[in-house]
Amino acid sequence: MSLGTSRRIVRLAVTAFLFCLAAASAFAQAPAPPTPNKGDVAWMLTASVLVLLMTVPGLALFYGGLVRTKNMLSMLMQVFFVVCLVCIIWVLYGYSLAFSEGGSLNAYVGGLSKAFLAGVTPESTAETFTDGVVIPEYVYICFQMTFACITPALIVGAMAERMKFSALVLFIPLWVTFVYFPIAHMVWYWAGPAATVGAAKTLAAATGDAKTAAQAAMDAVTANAGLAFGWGALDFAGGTVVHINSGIAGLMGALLVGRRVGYGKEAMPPHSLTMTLIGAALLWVGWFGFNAGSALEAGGTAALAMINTFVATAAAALAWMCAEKVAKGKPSLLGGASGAVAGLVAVTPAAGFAGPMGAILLGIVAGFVCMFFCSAIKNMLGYDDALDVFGVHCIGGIVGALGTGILAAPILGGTGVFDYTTGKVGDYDMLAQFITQAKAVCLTLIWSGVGSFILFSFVKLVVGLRPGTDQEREGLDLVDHGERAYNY
Amino acid sequence: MSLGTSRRIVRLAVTAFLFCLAAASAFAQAPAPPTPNKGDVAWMLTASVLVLLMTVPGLALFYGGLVRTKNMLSMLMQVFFVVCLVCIIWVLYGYSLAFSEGGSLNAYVGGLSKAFLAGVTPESTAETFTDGVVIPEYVYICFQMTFACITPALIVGAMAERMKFSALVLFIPLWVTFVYFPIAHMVWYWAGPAATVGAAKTLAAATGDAKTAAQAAMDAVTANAGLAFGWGALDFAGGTVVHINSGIAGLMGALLVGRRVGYGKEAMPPHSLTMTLIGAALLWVGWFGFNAGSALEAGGTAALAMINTFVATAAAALAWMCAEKVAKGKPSLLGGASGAVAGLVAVTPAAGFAGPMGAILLGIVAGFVCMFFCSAIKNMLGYDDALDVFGVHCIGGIVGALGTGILAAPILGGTGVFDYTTGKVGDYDMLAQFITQAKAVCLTLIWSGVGSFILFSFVKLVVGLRPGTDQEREGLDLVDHGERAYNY
Amino acid sequence: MSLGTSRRIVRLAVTAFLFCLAAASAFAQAPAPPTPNKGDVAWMLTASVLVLLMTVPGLALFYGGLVRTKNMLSMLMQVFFVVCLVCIIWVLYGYSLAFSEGGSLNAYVGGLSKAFLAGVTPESTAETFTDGVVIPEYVYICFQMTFACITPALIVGAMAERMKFSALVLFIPLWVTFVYFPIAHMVWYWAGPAATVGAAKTLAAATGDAKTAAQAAMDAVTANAGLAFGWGALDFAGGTVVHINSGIAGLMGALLVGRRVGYGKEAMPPHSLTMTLIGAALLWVGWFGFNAGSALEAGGTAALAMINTFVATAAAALAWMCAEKVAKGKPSLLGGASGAVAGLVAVTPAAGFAGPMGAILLGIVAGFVCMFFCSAIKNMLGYDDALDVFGVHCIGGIVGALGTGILAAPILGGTGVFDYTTGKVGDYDMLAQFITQAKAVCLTLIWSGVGSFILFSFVKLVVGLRPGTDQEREGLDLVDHGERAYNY
Amino acid sequence: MKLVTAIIKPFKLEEVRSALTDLGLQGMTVTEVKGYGRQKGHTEIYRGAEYAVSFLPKIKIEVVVPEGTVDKAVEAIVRTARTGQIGDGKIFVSPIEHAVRVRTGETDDSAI
Amino acid sequence: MKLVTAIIKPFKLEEVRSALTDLGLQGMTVTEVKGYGRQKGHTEIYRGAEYAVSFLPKIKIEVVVPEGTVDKAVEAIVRTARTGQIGDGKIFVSPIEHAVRVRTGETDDSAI
Amino acid sequence: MKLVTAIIKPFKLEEVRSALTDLGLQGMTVTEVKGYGRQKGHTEIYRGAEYAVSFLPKIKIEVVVPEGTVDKAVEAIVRTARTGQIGDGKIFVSPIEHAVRVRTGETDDSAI
Ligand SMILES: Nc1ncnc2c1ncn2[C@@H]1O[C@H](COP(=O)(O)OP(=O)(O)O)[C@@H](O)[C@H]1O
Ligand SMILES: Nc1ncnc2c1ncn2[C@@H]1O[C@H](COP(=O)(O)OP(=O)(O)O)[C@@H](O)[C@H]1O
Ligand SMILES: Nc1ncnc2c1ncn2[C@@H]1O[C@H](COP(=O)(O)OP(=O)(O)O)[C@@H](O)[C@H]1O
Repeated sequence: MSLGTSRRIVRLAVTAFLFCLAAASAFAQAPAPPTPNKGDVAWMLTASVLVLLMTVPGLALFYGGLVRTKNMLSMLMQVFFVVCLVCIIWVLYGYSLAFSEGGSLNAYVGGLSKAFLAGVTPESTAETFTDGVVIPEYVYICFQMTFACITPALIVGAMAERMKFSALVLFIPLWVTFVYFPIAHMVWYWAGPAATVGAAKTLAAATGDAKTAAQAAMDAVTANAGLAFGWGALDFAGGTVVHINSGIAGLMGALLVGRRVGYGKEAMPPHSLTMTLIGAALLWVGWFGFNAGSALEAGGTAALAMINTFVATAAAALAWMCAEKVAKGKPSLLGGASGAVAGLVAVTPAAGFAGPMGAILLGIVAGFVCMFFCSAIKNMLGYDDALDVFGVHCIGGIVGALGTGILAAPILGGTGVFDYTTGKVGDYDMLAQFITQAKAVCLTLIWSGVGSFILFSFVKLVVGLRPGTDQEREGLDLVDHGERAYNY
Repeated sequence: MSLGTSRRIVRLAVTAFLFCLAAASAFAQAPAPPTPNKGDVAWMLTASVLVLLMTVPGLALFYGGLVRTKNMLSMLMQVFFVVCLVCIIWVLYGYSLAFSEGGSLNAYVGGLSKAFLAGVTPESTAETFTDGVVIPEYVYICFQMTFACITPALIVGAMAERMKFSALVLFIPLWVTFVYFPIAHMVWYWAGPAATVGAAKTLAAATGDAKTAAQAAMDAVTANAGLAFGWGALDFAGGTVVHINSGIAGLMGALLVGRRVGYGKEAMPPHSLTMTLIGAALLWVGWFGFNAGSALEAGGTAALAMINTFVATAAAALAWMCAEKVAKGKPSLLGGASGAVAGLVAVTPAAGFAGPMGAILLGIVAGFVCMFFCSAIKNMLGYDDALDVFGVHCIGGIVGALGTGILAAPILGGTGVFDYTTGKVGDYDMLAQFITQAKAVCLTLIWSGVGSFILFSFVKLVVGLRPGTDQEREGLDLVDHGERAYNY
Repeated sequence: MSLGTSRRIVRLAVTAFLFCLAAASAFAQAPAPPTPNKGDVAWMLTASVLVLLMTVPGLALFYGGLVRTKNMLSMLMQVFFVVCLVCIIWVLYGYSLAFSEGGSLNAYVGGLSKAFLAGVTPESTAETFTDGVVIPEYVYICFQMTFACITPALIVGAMAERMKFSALVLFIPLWVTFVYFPIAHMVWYWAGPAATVGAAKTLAAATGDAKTAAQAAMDAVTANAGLAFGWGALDFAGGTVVHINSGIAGLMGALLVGRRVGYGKEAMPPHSLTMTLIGAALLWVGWFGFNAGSALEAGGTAALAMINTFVATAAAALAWMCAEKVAKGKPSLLGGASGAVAGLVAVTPAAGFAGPMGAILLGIVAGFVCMFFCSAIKNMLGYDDALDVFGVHCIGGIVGALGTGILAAPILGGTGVFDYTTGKVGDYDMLAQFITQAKAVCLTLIWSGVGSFILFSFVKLVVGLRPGTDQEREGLDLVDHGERAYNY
Repeated sequence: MKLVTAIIKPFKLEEVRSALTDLGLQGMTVTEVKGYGRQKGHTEIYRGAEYAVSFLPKIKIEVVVPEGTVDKAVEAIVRTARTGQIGDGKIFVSPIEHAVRVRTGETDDSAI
Repeated sequence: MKLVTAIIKPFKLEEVRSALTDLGLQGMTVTEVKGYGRQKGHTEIYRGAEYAVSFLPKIKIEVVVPEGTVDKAVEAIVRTARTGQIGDGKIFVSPIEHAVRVRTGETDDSAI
Repeated sequence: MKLVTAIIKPFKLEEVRSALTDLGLQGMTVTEVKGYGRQKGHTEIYRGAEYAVSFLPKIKIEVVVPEGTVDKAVEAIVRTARTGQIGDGKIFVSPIEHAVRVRTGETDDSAI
């Protein structure tokens, strides 16, 4: 029983005593600041660890298994390096840019008030989505850090087997600074439940002139949010911020770096589907931290997010396998794994909003669409998105973002949207929500697409994007890192 | 501090006030429905994730490493596919068949009242084993889902390297429907603590005619349970439901599909004991979710289950290695890993009942028995249970189930059995319990053995169980999935 | 809400009632013994699992990937075997020797009062670092067990590829008994918060003659601690106990077993850096259980330990890569992974004391120092510490232990040291603390260095340390275990 | 002496080996190779990419035998390696002018 | 018959193979080998240890051809395998006295 | 020209290679092979299954040398590859009729 709780109980007992002497509500008196519930802390600590697991080794292996032996280490290295680098950038200024009040630029990006985690102590807390429920701010920072780490790591798959390490070293800091942090701020930053509820209460209570003042306060609170959040876009765990964002950036990278030497002529089979399966499985496992952790509490919503993350993934994997069976005669493990990832991507924004049956539907659609995109359409367009970052993460992310607008509807078993001003789930306007979702998708596609294009071009100019043909043939492991992955 | 808790405290304060005016017990008044403790939620979310980790990649790698390279993917694929398929079946009707009231068939299987998770919301809760303690139903569904996924996945190891994928696709849905769900219901379904305790209280309080009515009510509650549960069989985390069940099914499969081409003539060494070790380790890691999670609460019983899962596993691994050292001159890694799994299997039903010293003993016995069975006896009988699913899971499960009857005895450091009607641990009759355990074992062996035999035969008739000899020689990876695991 | 909690509330309500009749403080009355908060239990269960994950498969793969194919299994086997063996020893007498009162030897080692976990039940609790906060003792035993398992497992890397399995079988039990358990006791054993706070309170309240008695009691409590703990040495999660300890032991082993055949002449490249990366990543993932779990609670301190474990690791990995880039022209994956481990080692003692910025600094220093040591100095000295156990764990551990003395300073963003007698963080004397840290380091170096040297020499005498040259050439997998890791 | 080189199906190795040892041939060297020939390969599909694989795993056995034993050896291999299906493989015989046993320095027939 | 042995750069295999099949050669055997020669290798560094690796991955193609086809085969390989840079490889021609097709027992030219 | 084929113990490769380069031989091709011979193998046990493994890992070195260098090459290999224990391996010499350097088209002695 946490100290906080016991303190409350003491206070309460005395209170009860006062009751009897003068029956005055002790609870009208200013309440102590909320303290974290250790159950929430336990879950969020675990969730943060799971998201790291999902990136290294998860994503690293999923990608690594898909490249040729000679580029295995470069793949592992790129993912691992991105994670390390972004961890540091995050605590230096990333967290602040994403999650602090941004003054005049607040609609687009945060400020530097929390740079170097200024003012954060083991006692400081961050609000969850429930008024009065908080978690230690350090936990919140860790959890969000893992998101900032995996997003750029997803990009590298698109330029796999042919992008110089030095180019990556230059690109990543630029990209997170100008693309990721702003988008995270635009989609996720808001004033928080306490302020919202408080302002709403005051407004409700206010009368006469006070009303206008209260209304102004209310508007100020509502205005204190990122652009997309302000629109009311729903993104439970990062469909836009993480997947559409990295997917479109990957496409830009693939186009600017160009095709691999021998692409289309030489066979480039995955060097180890075993590693890819391990990676896919760890992605699934870790994704529960990603999705269920995004509830920020250990409660019913986390549970909903978890079951959705189970069934949507399973459904998408089965869908992809079926599609393969029909289209190519045989269901493949790579197909199953790809489908699972597509399902995970699609359910990400919907995890806490859709019902299980809705999630299954979403998974099936994502499985089919991505499978079709990665085989038919991609070959048609002929660009070399080596590991289908665009086809799975961007396309799957779009399916998920739009699908969320539909499946969040209570009539479809969704949760609807909680209205903090009224304190209950509001009426659900599917069309309006769908349009809002579409707007958020476009915002992300444009900001990240244009931003990434500019940054890749800049890097190409400064250090160049790819090695010489002979070096590329020799493999990035030896050329960039002077090692070989296997010496059997 | 969860909202639920604060609500309680408010209620309490008011209560205390009423006390003073009219000293009547506020607690006699209908209490609010129990709300989950976030600590329990946090642990059960984690436990569910751990059981998935134990299946994919855990089990997939443990099995995959043991087959030849040409069948690696088929092994991974079969486990992965089973997990995905059963996830979906579980939410469609599996959960309902296993854990809802089954009307006239209630002793054997549940009903369809919860098909499609009808009526389940993020707010709905499921009871734990403690009166008044609940967890979100979605968490309970997820946790039990992972059990339903791993059990059929265990079976595939017996027919490894020679069973057609199409046969599996047909077999799995049938098997979970007619074998797993019923057995889970028979062993685990009951009315729950609240009803039991409530009925017991009323009975105790009742006088005169009321007594007979109360007695009837009590009997009704006790009767509302699966067959084996009604007998009083102890199975903490699924020794019968999961391991004996899959083990005997595997044997039937191995017999009906027949031996691998070249079995006994050609060498069939494991293609990667590294993968097998990774798998075994992840099985151990994930099994803590499986066993300690089966306490459904984050408390002392979970802790007991955890330490037992540590020591029984370690003891069994050491026992197997010693046996090898003596019998074959060298302790092997595969022996150690196999021993660990045998220990995990054996401790599964005993985890929350035996004491640590008892668990060590159980592990040692399981290690020796399974080692002896997998080398001596199996070779004697000459059937081709490719990955020793029967020898480890069924034999180990039986050792565990019977051992539980002995080691649960308080005199042997066990916890004894909690009697909800009296509210305390009852006297322990070892012989009676041992017999009950034996009955449960037989029930499982017969139901699953016969059922699996029928289903495999049916599948053999409809699509056939195995590919042609040449195809089998070429390997299932290419034949069934058109891929190769490695392209070094 | 735990039963404990509800019980409290009932008691409280009644109390409140009594209040009204006779306003006497119910809280002056003896409080019930504290019961665990389920949030803490949930986190500590998870943390224990994470530390196992970090050892098997984590450490096993990190080490295994670095050896040649022919010794892969022996590496995996040695780590796995050590874990199993120590699990058993721990519950038999290890826990007791490390964490029970040791009578006259109490400064150096515990007693046997808890051998066979005598008296431990699912209800027994162990204190955390907060007065009145407890966790189930079984959880505490499991958590500490995982530490006892990984420490000797770390040693085997130093003698990799050339130490007989039989030698290890003899060495490990001796080493944990005479080196690990005593050092754990010396560094971590103390009377606990309750006793300390209690004694302090009494002392404060006492007057006249009572004062002397109270003072005596206070002194007794303070005296009831391990040697290094008594000095006031800070070691949050085991920098001295685990890393310096195993590192110096590894060096002794490497010296006594001698160099590998062909060392310096034949190429001995890692057989699979892929496995090494998986291992390193799982070490990182599991280390959060190791460090954040060492807070023993799910709260702000655990959160601090977590973020420090993120950034110090990332910083050290980047530092090592940079150093390589400068010194050898190319940053390597092995360098990054080695750096990450060095950072994890260094932050271990500091995790709960330093601030994030301090942790970054610590990581950078550890990365550079260890990189320099493992390449330049080691080659200079010419001993064959096969997997750099000394260079990374001992050197990194020393950097961390000393660094903790500096970075714990509040002026450097550290937490300072909590003074239980005054109930708040005391003034921080950096120099004094630094010296204390240095003393603890020396104590560990000497005790473990001398002890390990003696034990290795003894084993060499009794069974010999290494196989014949031909056997070593054939590889330990076949010679010791009769298996091969891969049969592609 | 002659070098008899046989390319066979992998799972036939054990049979062929014992047949050769039965002829009193005490040594041979084996290599994993990939073979291209009449035997058709297979197609592999990885997401969007399809590859026609025409090289199949084969085993190459090289055994140096005294003049006299060549025919017996060839016959033994043909007998044991044959399945009657396309892809059974080939046997090639080529001249060896000189042989040395490293350990002893013995040469020619006494070296093999 | 002659055995034409070509050591080439791995990524050239496909081109060479089709060139040979265009000549009507219906079979060949391929082996992954490591080559040492004028082409310089590379250095690998693992923590403190540095290794100079002088052996490079190459592909060895062995094709047995009728006398008449030798020159055409050699010419085809040279044409397709050449990149003009050090390490392109070598071609060796050696005699084959006898050939057998395991499946049918056919011998010599009709066996290949 | 002659093809000198040596089958040796893997860990001897480096020594043999440098001995050959010391003779001015600028190239060679190496293959990982499995050898069967007098040298006894080992037994592997996997749970219930025991396998006697009679093939041991060996290295095959192929070097084409001008007539004149054959004996020196053979002598150098024998000297460096010998450990005096069973399994040291064999050396075989066979004729090469023609050689071509792919890069330049140079032929015969000037090609190697
Ligand atoms: N001309 C050749 N030179 C070298 N190896 C050959 C030649 N022809 C066939 N082979 C080898 O023999 C194997 C079997 O030949 P293939 O034509 O497939 O079947 P079959 O031997 O029954 O005619 C091929 O995979 C290849 O390794
Ligand atoms: N004397 C030789 N005997 C056998 N193989 C050789 C010989 N010389 C070269 N090779 C093979 O040919 C390959 C290419 O030779 P190298 O000297 O590197 O380039 P180039 O062929 O352009 O002169 C080498 O890697 C080796 O495998
Ligand atoms: N007749 C042979 N033809 C081809 N290779 C052979 C022959 N005899 C032996 N070898 C090769 O030489 C290696 C060593 O031969 P072995 O009889 O084991 O020892 P030793 O060479 O000392 O007599 C074998 O492993 C095999 O690879």
